[in-house]
Amino acid sequence: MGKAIEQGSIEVVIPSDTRYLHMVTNLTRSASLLAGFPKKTCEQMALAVDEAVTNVIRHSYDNQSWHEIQIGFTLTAEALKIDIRHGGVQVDLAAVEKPDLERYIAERRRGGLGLTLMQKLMDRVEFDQTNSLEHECCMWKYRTPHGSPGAKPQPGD
Amino acid sequence: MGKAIEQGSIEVVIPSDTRYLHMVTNLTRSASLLAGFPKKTCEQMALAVDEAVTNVIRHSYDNQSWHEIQIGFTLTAEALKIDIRHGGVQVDLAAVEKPDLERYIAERRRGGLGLTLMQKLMDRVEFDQTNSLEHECCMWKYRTPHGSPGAKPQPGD
Amino acid sequence: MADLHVDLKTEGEVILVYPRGFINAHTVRSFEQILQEQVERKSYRIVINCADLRYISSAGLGALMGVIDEVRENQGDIKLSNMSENIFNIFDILGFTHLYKIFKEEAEALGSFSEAEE
Amino acid sequence: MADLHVDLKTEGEVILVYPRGFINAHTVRSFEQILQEQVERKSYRIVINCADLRYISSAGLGALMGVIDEVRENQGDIKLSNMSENIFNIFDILGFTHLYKIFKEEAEALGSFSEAEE
Ligand SMILES: Nc1ncnc2c1ncn2[C@@H]1O[C@H](COP(=O)(O)OP(=O)(O)O)[C@@H](O)[C@H]1O
Ligand SMILES: Nc1ncnc2c1ncn2[C@@H]1O[C@H](COP(=O)(O)OP(=O)(O)O)[C@@H](O)[C@H]1O
Repeated sequence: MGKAIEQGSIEVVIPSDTRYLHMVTNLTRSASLLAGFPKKTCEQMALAVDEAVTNVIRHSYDNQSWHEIQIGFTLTAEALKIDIRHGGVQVDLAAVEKPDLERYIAERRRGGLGLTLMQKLMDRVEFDQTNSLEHECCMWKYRTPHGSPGAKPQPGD
Repeated sequence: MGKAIEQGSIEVVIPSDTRYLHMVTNLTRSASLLAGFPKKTCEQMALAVDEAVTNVIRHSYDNQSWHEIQIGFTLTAEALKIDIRHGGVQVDLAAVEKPDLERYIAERRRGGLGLTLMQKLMDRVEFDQTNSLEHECCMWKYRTPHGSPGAKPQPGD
Repeated sequence: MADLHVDLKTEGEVILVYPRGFINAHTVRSFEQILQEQVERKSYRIVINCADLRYISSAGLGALMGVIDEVRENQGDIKLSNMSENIFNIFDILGFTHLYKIFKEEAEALGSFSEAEE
Repeated sequence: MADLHVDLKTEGEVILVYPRGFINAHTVRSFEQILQEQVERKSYRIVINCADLRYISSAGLGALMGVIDEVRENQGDIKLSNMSENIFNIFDILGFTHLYKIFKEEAEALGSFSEAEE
């Protein structure tokens, strides 16, 4: 009962509307708790997914709320992989400045924090750079050494 | 912002494993809150979905946890429709005794409460009786007169 | 994890059961077990304090139904207390409020056992 | 609904802002507006008490960044207090703990304004 899930996958499809963000963060938190990650790590994953979905709504779909966003959670013995798929404009990483927090702070820029947060909160973040009709952002959190339940208990567990 | 969603749909796919039940009830609660139903009604829908999914795991899939269950939430101006789809054995309503709570209580039966609860908690519950490979349980909650936000405020809102 | 922990306390001849968390088809086993254990050790006076019970599905109600007959056949009872509105609503919808005595406070549920004795 | 309510209080020359609930891209507008309004009415001494702030995404941090320059150019500041561990972690991860003064208690944040005056 108290045992974490070792393998499994969940799929969700939501409209590209920021009103669903809270539901998605809750779902992500539940899914990662189920996977046995420490609470703090689960909070971080929930925020990373919020940022990724917000970016898809804002930038890929230009705030049009009638498109679809698919979110997949795949759990393996090694990691929880979260992929966010959409049919809009894919992020062009080459065009996005490399996140440089010191400069960010020095320049007091207003946006540009989302990608930085995703990269800091997750162990690995990748965008597909193909030209297919469906685009994908994949994020991974490894069970070890970053989030192994038991191995490295976090405060607030 | 505080405005409820009038139309939209969400799809979720989960393994047929009771470990996902809590996540599904949370998701249902979030989705129905988003739809603007009163809190009490949202609690009831969460429980109805729990019961429906539990039945699919237990009876349709005979407690085998490696199958898939799809849950769809479709919101229209009139109702929130929740459908639970699976590829297992469909409930044979003819074979199931009509829920008779008085007799139930008199006989102190142990099971048999799930379907009764679903029917009491939702406005309408239907099972497809076709022989297709995919089976479906559909449940509706109407916005009026049962759950219209504002029209009939419930205690605990 | 959305789990269930069940604590126990003895108060005279009465067993106090404190389910904390969520009872659904996944977590019900431990709740069921605790109830069965009381029956096995012939503790038929049971109060279930629901103050920290946040959720119950039909699986949990089935666990109660599974022992209530034996409990009552032995001059015992299962009484419930401290229910949240949500939990009470579920009992109410199923007519279980007629089947079980439900008290506002644990002390009242406890007291009802000694009254019955007199 | 998972929403945000922002309350305001005036304490001498300081505006106390109480965001209650969740700040994400959906709810951020009202938080942003309140901050903008303070700047427009030249209230540059702001304390944000985060006791009831349960969640903040980069949208909320962007709202802070949107006014901090004008606030500081006018000898004011935005100070934060009563952060939960989760909220603090997000500020910390982004290095925002160096950019904003964060206090444990509201009173300390308030006090820091009068000290600065002396
Ligand atoms: N899903 C996406 N699709 C297209 N472009 C994106 C996407 N995500 C991010 N971008 C681009 O990367 C930039 C930086 O993104 P981010 O760090 O999230 O900050 P912000 O969204 O606040 O500008 C965005 O301004 C946008 O140009
Ligand atoms: N999804 C389902 N697939 C097949 N049979 C079902 C399904 N749901 C319910 N049933 C049948 O209906 C009966 C009554 O169901 P229910 O009221 O949920 O009680 P319980 O599951 O506790 O027996 C079950 O025992 C089962 O035989």
